[in-house]
Amino acid sequence: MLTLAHFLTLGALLFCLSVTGIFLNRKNVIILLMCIELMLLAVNMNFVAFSRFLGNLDGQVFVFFILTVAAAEAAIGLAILVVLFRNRQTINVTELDDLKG
Amino acid sequence: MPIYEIVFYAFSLVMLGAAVMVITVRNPVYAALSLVLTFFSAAAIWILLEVEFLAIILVLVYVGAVMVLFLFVVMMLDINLAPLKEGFMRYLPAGIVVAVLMAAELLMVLWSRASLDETAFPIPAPNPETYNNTKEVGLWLYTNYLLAFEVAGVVLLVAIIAAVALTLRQRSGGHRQNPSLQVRVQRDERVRLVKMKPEPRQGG
Amino acid sequence: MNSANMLLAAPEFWVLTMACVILVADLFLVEERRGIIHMLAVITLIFAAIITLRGDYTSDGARSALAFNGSFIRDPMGDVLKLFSYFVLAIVYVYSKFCLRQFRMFRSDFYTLSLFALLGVMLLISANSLVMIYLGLELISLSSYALVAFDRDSRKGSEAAMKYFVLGSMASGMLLYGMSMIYGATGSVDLYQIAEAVRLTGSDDTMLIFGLVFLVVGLAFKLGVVPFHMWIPDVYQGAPVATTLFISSVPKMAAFAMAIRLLQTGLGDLHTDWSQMLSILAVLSIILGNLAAIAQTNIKRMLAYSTISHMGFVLMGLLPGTATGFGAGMFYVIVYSLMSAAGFGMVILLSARGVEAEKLDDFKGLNQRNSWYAAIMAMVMFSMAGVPVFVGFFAKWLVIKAALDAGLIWLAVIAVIFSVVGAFYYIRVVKLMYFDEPVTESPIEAPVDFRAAISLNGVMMLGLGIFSSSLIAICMASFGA
Amino acid sequence: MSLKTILLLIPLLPLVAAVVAGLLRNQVGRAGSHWAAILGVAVSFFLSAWVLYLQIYGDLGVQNLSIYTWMISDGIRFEVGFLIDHLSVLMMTVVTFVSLMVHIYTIGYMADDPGYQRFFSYIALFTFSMLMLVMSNNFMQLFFGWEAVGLVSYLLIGFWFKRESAISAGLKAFLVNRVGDFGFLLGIAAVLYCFGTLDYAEVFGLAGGITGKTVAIIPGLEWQWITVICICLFIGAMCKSAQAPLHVWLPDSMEGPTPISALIHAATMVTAGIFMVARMSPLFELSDAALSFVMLIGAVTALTMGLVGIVQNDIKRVIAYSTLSQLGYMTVALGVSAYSAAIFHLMTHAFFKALLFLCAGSVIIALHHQQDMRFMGGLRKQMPVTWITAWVGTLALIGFPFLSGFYSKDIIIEATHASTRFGSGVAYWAILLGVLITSFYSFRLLYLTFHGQPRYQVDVGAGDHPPDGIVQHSPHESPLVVTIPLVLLAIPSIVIGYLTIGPVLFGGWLSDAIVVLPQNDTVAAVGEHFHGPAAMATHALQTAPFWLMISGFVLATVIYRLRPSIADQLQQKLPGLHRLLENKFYFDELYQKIFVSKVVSIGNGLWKRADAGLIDGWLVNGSARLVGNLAARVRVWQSGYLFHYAFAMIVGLIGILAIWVVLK
Amino acid sequence: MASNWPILSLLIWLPIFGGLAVVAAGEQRASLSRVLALAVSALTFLLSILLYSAFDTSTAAMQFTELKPWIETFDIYYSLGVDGFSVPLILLTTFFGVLVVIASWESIQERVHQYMASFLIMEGLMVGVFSAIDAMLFYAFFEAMLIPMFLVIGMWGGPGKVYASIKFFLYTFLGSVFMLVGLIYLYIQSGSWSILDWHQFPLGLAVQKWLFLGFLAAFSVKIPMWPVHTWLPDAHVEAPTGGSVILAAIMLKIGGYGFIRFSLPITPDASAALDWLIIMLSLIAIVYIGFVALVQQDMKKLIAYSSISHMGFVTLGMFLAFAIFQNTDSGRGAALGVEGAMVQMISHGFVSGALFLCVGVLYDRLHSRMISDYGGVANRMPWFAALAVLFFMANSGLPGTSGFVGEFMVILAAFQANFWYAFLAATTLILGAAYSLWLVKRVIFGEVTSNDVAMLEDINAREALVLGTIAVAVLLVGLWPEPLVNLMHASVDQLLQHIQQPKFPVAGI
Repeated sequence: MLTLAHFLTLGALLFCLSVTGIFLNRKNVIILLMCIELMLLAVNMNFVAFSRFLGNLDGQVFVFFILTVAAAEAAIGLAILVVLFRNRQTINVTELDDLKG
Repeated sequence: MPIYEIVFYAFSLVMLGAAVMVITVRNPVYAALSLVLTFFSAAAIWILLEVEFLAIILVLVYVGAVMVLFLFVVMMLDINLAPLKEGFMRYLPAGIVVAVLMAAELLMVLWSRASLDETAFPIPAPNPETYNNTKEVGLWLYTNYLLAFEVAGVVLLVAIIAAVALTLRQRSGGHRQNPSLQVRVQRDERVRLVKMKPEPRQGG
Repeated sequence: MNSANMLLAAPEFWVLTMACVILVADLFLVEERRGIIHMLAVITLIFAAIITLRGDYTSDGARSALAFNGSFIRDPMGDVLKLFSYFVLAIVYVYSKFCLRQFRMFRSDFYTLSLFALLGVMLLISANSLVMIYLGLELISLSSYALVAFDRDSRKGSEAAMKYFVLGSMASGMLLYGMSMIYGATGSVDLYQIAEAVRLTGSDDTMLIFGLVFLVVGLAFKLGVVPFHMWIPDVYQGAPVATTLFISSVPKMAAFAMAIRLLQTGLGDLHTDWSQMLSILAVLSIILGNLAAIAQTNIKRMLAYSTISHMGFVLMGLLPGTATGFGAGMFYVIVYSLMSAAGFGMVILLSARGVEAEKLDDFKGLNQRNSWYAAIMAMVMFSMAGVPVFVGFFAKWLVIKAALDAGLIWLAVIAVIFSVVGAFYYIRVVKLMYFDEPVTESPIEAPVDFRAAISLNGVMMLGLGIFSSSLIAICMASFGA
Repeated sequence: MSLKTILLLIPLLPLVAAVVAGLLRNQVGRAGSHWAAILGVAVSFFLSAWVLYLQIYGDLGVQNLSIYTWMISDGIRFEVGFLIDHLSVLMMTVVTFVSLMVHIYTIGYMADDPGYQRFFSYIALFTFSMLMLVMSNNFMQLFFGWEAVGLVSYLLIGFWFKRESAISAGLKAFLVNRVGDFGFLLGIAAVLYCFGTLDYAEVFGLAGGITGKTVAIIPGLEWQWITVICICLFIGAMCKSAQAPLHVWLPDSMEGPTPISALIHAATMVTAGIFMVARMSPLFELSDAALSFVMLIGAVTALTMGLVGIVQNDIKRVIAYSTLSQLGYMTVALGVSAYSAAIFHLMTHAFFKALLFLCAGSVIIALHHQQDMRFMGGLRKQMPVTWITAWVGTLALIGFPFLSGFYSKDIIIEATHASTRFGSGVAYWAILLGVLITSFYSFRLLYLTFHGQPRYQVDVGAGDHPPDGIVQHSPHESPLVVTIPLVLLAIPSIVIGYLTIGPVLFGGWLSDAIVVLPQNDTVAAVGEHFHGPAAMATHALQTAPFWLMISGFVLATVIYRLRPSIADQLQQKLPGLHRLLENKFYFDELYQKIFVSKVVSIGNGLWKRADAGLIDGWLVNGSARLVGNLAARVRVWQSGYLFHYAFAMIVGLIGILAIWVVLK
Repeated sequence: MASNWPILSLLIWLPIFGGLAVVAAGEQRASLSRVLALAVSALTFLLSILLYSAFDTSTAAMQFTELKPWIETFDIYYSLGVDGFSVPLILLTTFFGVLVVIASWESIQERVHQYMASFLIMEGLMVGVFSAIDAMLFYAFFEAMLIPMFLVIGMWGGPGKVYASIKFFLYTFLGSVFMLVGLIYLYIQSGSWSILDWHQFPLGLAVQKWLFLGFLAAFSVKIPMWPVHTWLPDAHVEAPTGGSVILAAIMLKIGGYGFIRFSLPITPDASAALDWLIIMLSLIAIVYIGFVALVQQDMKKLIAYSSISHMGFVTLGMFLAFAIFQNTDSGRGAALGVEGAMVQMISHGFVSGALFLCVGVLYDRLHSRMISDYGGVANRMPWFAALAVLFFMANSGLPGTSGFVGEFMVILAAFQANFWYAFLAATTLILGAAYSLWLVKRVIFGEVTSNDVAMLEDINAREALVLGTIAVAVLLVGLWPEPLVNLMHASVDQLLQHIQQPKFPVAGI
C-alpha cells in the first residue's frame, strides 16, 4: 500500500539531498542552482502528494505556480551566473569571498 | 496491486540515485543530465498519483526548457573543470552528518506520529474515467487563482526584464551603429590634422 | 466576483500598468531625457497613494475586504504599510536618481524592477493565501536579485547577487516546504481557512508545528534575523548603494506584513510556539547584529548588521501576539525603513564622483564641511540608537513593552543591554562627524530635490519622535488596538 | 541703643572692619585699613566692657537672645543667637582687649609688609569669629565660630604665603583642627540625638535626664551617653587647645606673624577649647570618666610640652611650648571640675602670654626677623621697655607671688590636690613638676635674649637676607605703637590676678554659667582656705610650687647665666633625652609615618589599583574589550563563503526543528 | 497673573528654541550667537525667579501643573509640575545657564553657535527633567540631555575627549535603559505613566526590589555612586569648562532628584530593605573617594572626585530616613537627612560649578590643568586666589559657606541612625579639607614656580562677575539656608509620611 507517508518520505529525502548538496558543493555555482531545482522538486512532491490524498486541487495549482516561478528563477539565476562569470572569470564558490567580515 | 508499489519504488530509487548524482558528479554536464533523470522519474511518480497535467508540465518545462538553458550556460561559460571538484571528500563526512540529521528529524516527524496514517489520509480512490485532471486544474487556475495566475505572468515578465537587464550590455569593443550620432557628426570630429616631424631614421 | 471587488486591487493594477508603461517609454527616450522616467515613477507612487487612500472598503463597518476568492485582502494594516512603502520608495527614488547619475547607471531598468518589486511588496502585504504570499515574495526577490547585480561591471555586485540568489532560493524552498506541510495539515492554502482548520484540529498537530518551523525559517530569512541573516551584510555591501537603499527599506515592511499574515491570520492559534521561536531568533539577532556591527569599518556593512539587530527588535513586537504588540512591530518597521533610507541617503550624499562613500572615515569632520548634513546624520544615528526623543526610541520602547507584555523580562533586559552596545557604533559615527577633522574639504553638492528629501527625512527623525502620537495611533488602530 | 543692638555691634563692627580692610583695600589704603580695623575692634572692646560693667554693677542678668533663625528642619530650630552671662562677657572683654592691643602693635610690626591691609582684614575677621564663638547660645553657632577661627588661623599662619614652611604649617594647623572638629561635630550630633535640640539652655536643662542611658558603640561595650558626648566634644577642644597628642600644629603655627601668635595662638583662639569645656560644664559634670580623661590629657600636656620647651632655640617656639604647657594646666583644672580656675587662668594667661609674644615680636623686629635665641643676647640695653615688660610677663608666667599668673596657677595646683577624681594624683605631680620646668625655660629665654653678650654681629652691607647671626643695623627699641601695647598688657599681667581672684573664683561670679556638683567642687574646697589675695601670696612662700619655681630660677641662672658650659655638657651626657626633646617626642615623625604617608599610599592604591585598575580597567574597559573581542570573533563567522552561510541556515533549521519537533 | 502662564513650558522651550535660533545664526556670526544666548538664558533665569516667587511653600502638591496629551494611545501625557524638590533645582539650572554663557564668552572661539546652542538646549532639557511628572516625559528629557553633553565634551574637549565622551554616553545610557524596563513594567502594571499615580500604586516587595534596582542603575550612574563613578573624572577632565560646570552643578543632581522622585516613593519598601546597600555605598564613596581625590595630579580630576564624595552625602542623606525609622521611635533626623541631601545638592552645584570655573580661568591662561604646572598663583592673581580659596573652603565644608549646611545636616541625621554612619561620614571633614587645601597650597600659595605663572593676569571683570555671583550665593546659603530649606519642608514631610507606609497590595506579603 502506498500511503501518503511514502510520498512525503520521498520528498523529505529529496529535500535533505538538495540541502546537503548546497552545503557540500564548494566549487561550482551551477550545481548550486541545480540543487535549488531539486529542493523545489521535493516541495512539489509534497504538494502533489497532499493534493492527491486530500482530494483537493489547491496543491496542484500551487505546484503549477512553483514550476512557473522556478523557471523564472532559473533564468535569473543563470543570468546572474553569466554576469558573475564575466566579472570574475570563475564560478568557483570558494572564490566568491570578496565580501566577508 | 503490487505493480504500483514496484513502479513507485523503482522510480523512487532512480530519482534519489539521480539526485545523489546531481550533487556528487564532477562534470556539470553530467549533473544537468542527472537532474533531467531526476525530474523524469518524479514525473513518473506523479503519474502514479494521477496528477497527469503536472507530470507532463514537469517534463515539458524542466526537461524541455530549463535543463536546456542549464546545459547552454554550462557550455557557454567554458569552465575549467579540473579544480572544481577538489576537496569534495573533505566535506563529505560533514555533509553526510547534516543530511542524516536532517533526514532523521524529518522522517521522525513523518513516521512516528499518527497524523499521517490511513484514517487521517485514506488512500484515495482512483479517479473515474471521465475525470480530466488538466481541465480541472485549468478551471481552478482561471477562477480561484486568477490573481495568482496573473502575478505568475508578471513574475515571468520580471524574469525577462531582469535577464535582459543583467546580460545585455554594450561591449566597449563592440561595433554598433548609432544613426543619430552618425547624422549629426561634424567635420572636426572625423578628421584631425596632425603636424609632426619626420621620424629620425632608426639605426640600421 | 464582481468589479467592486476587483477595484480593491486598483493600486496594484495601477503600479503594474505604470511599470509596463515605463518599460515601454524608455525605449523611446534618448539618454538625456531619462529624467522623465524618474518623474513617471514618482507620479506613479503619488497616484498609487491617492488610489490607496480613496479605496473605500469599510463602508459597511467591516475592517477588511476580500477579493479574488479570498486570496487578496484589503485592511488598514495593509493600507498603512503600502502608503509608507510608496513614501519611502519615493524618497528612495530621489536619492537614487542622484546616485545613479553619478555612477553613470541611470537606466530605466532600475525603475521598472523596483516598481515590480513594489508590486510584489503590495501583493505580499495584501496576500491572504499561501499562493499569493509565495508569488508576492518571489516577485520581490527576483527583482531584488536583479537589482543587486544591477551594476553589471561590479565584481562585488555580482558576487552579492549570487549569494543572495542561492540563499534566497534556498529560503523560499524551505518556506515552500513549510507551506506544503501547512497545506497538508489543513487542506487549504487560504489563510482564513487555514486558521479555521487550525482552530478545529487544535495546536498539537505535529505536522502544523513542523510546517510552522519551516515557515518561520522562511520568514526569518526574509527579515534577516540570526541565523538566517548571513546574506544581509554581503548583499548590503556588495550591491550598488541605490539598491541597498531600496532593499533595506521597502521589502522589510512586506516581510513584516508577511509575518503578520502567516503567523497571526493563519496560525494565530499556534501563538505559543511561534512566539517562543521568534523570541530565540530575536535575541540572537539583537546580540549578534549589535556585536558584529562594532567591528565594521564599512558603513554599509555596519548598517547591515544594525538592520539585523533592528529586525530582532521588530520580532519582539510580535511576541505577545496582541494588537498592541503587532502595532509596535509595525511602528518599528516603518520607523526603521525611514531611518535606513535616511542613513543610506547620507551615504549617497557623500559619494562623490563615482566613488561610494562607504568607509566610515568618509564621515570624518562632516560637521565642519556642512553642519546641517551632519545634524541629519546625527539625528539618524541617535534615532537608530534609540535615544529619546528621536523616533527610534519610541519604536524601541514600544517593542520592549511588547516583550514585557509577553512576560519576557529577560528578553527585554538583553535587548536593552545590547541596544547600549549598539549605541556605541552609532555614536561612533557621530564622533567621526563632530569630533574629528575632515579628511577632505571638498564641498558637498546635491540637487535641490535631494536636499529637500534628505532634510525632510532627517527632520522626521525628530519630528516623528516628538509628535509620535499620531503615527503610533495609526499603527495601533491598524490592528484594532 | 537697645541691648540687642549693642550686642550685635560687638561682633559686627570687626566684621565690617574686616570687609573694609579686605575688599576695599585699594580704596582705603594702608592707613584706612588699620584705622578701620582698630576703630572697629576698639568700639567693640568698649561695648564689651560696657556690657561687663552692666553685668557686674547693673542688673543685667543672663541674656539669651536669638538674632535670627538660621534654619528650621525636622522641627529642630537652628538659631543664631547670643548667650550673655559672666563667662561670655569675660571672654568678650579679654578677646577684644588683647585683640585691640595686637591691632595697635601690628601697625608697627607689619609696617613694611606688602600684605598690610590683608593682615588687618584677617585679624579683624578673627575677632569677629572669636566673638561669635564665645557669645554663642547654641552648639551650631559655637561650631561656626570654632571653624571660623580655625579658618582665620589657617590664613594667618600661611600669611606669608610665599614661604613653603608657612603654608605647610597653615595646612597642618587646619587639618589637625579638622580632626578635632570631627570629634566635635560627632559630639554635637550626639547632643542632638540625646536632647533633640542644640540650644545651650535647653540642653543643659535636659542634661540630667540622660544619666544612665548607655550606648554600645562597639558591640558589647556599653558606654554612658553622657561620656560619649563629652569625650567627643573634648576631642574638639583637644585640637583647638592643642592638647597632646593633637598639639602638633601649634608649634608650627609660629610660622605666622608674631602678632597673631600672640592673639590667636596664645591668648584667645587656643583657649576656645577651655572655654567650651567650661561652657559645657553642666554636661561634663555628669561624667567622671570624661573628666578623668580630660585631666590626664591636660597633665600629660602640661608636663611634656614644658619639657620640650626647654630645648627649643626659636624664641617663639619656646613661648609656644610654654603656651601648650599652660593650656595643659587649664585642662587639668577642667578635669578636676575647677572650671572657674581654668577660666581664671585663661584670662591671666591671655594677658601675660600675649605680652610675652609681643615682646618676642619686638625683639624679632629689632633683629630683623631673627628668631633664633642662639643669635641674640644682651638686648636689655638697647630695648629697655621690651626687657622690662618681658620680665613682667615671665614672672607672671612662672607664678611669682602677687602677679596674675601666680593666683591662677596656684589655685589650679591646689584644686588638683584637693580633687579625689581618678588620676588626680598623677596630675598633681605632673603640674607640680611643670612649675619647675616653666620657671627654668622662662628664665632661659630671658637670659638668652636679654642678658649676656650679644651673639650677633652688625654688618651694614649684609643685604636683605643675611645669614644667621648677622644683622644689618644695630638693634634699637621698637616704636611706640609696639611698646604701648606692651605696657598696656603688662599692667593687667601684674594686677589682674590680685584684683579679680576673689570675685571670679570664690565669689560665685561665674556660677551663672558654670555648674559644679557639690561633691566635685574643688574650687570651693580650696576656697575654704582663702583669706584674700595678699594672704594667699604670703602663704605661698611655704608651699612646694613656690620653691620649685625658685629652684627653676636658680637652675636657669646657673646654667645660662653663670656656667653656660653646663648646658652643653648636659646635652652630651644625656644625648637620648636631648634628642627626644629636641624632636618633640617624635610626634611629627610618628604622624608623618602613620598618617600622612599612609594616606597618600592608600589614596594612590585606591586610585590606581581599585579605581583605574579594577573598576575602570577591568569592569568598564574590560567589558568594552570583551565586546570588542566578541565582535571580532563574531565577525569571523561571516566568512564570505556561501556554503557557510547555507550551513548556518541549515543549522538554524535543524536547531529549531530539534527543539520543537523532537524535544516537545 | 504669573500662575496662569504655562511657566514651566516656557522655562523648557524658551532655551531650546533659543538654542535653535542661536545655531541658525551660523558660524560666521559668533558675537550674535553670544548675545542671543545670553539674552535667552537671562530671560529664562528671570522667568525662573518668577516661578520661585509664585511658589507656594505651604503645600506638597504639584504646582504650576500643565497637562496635555502626548501619546494618548499609551496614556502618555505632557505633564509638568513642580514641588519643593524641583524648584530649587530648576533655579540652580537657570542660574548656571546664565553663568555658563558668560563664562564661555571668550574661551570658546570655535563654532560658538553650536556651543551656545548646546548649552541652551541642555538647559531646557534639564528643566524638563526637573518638572516632568510623566515618567515617559521624564525619561525622554533625561536621555535627550545626554546628546548635547556628549557633543560638548567631544567637540570642545581636551585630548582624551573621544574616550571620555563615549564613556560618558554609554555609561549613562546603560544605566538608564534598565530604568526604562522598570518604567515600562510599571506602566503595564498600573496603566498610567504619572509618577504621582505610581507613588500610590501598590507593589509586592520582590517587584519593588527589582524596580528599585532598575532605578538604582540609572540614578547611581548619574549621581554617580561608587563603584559606577569612573565616567565622571574622565568626563570632567576632558570637558570644556562650561561642560564641566553644567555636568557637576546640575547633571549630577538629576541622579539625586531621581532617587527622591522615583526610588523613595515608588519603591519605599524596597528602599527600606536595601537601604543598607545605599548607605554602604555612600559611605564608601565618602571615604574611599576622599582618599582617591587626595592623590590626584589634575585639578579637574580632583574636583571631580570630590564631587563623587559629596554626592555620597546626598544618597546617604536620602536613605538614612529608613535606617532612622528602624532605629528610633521618634523618627527624628529623617527629614533632616532628606533636606540635608537636597541642600547638599544645591550647595554642591554652586561650589563645584565655581571650582570648575576657577580651573577654567587658569586653564584659559596656561592651558594646563596639572597641579604641578602651577604654584604661587596668589602672587599674580590675588582676587582670583581669594575667590578660589573661598570656594575650596566651601568645598571642604566650612561653616558659613553653603558646603557646610548639607554636610552638617546629613551628619547630624546619620548620627540619629547609627554612630558609625556619622563617624564615617564625618571623615569628610578631614579628607575634604585635606584634598581641597592641599590643592590650594600647591596651586595658589607658594613662590611663583614658573615663568608661565609669572605672566598670569588677574581675573577680568567678566570672570569676577561670574565667580563673585556664585560666591555671594555660596555665602548666602551658608549663612541663611532657611529660605532654601523652607521651600522643601512640605514636600519632604509628605515624602516621609509616604515612605513609612508599606505599599504592598495584600497585607503580609
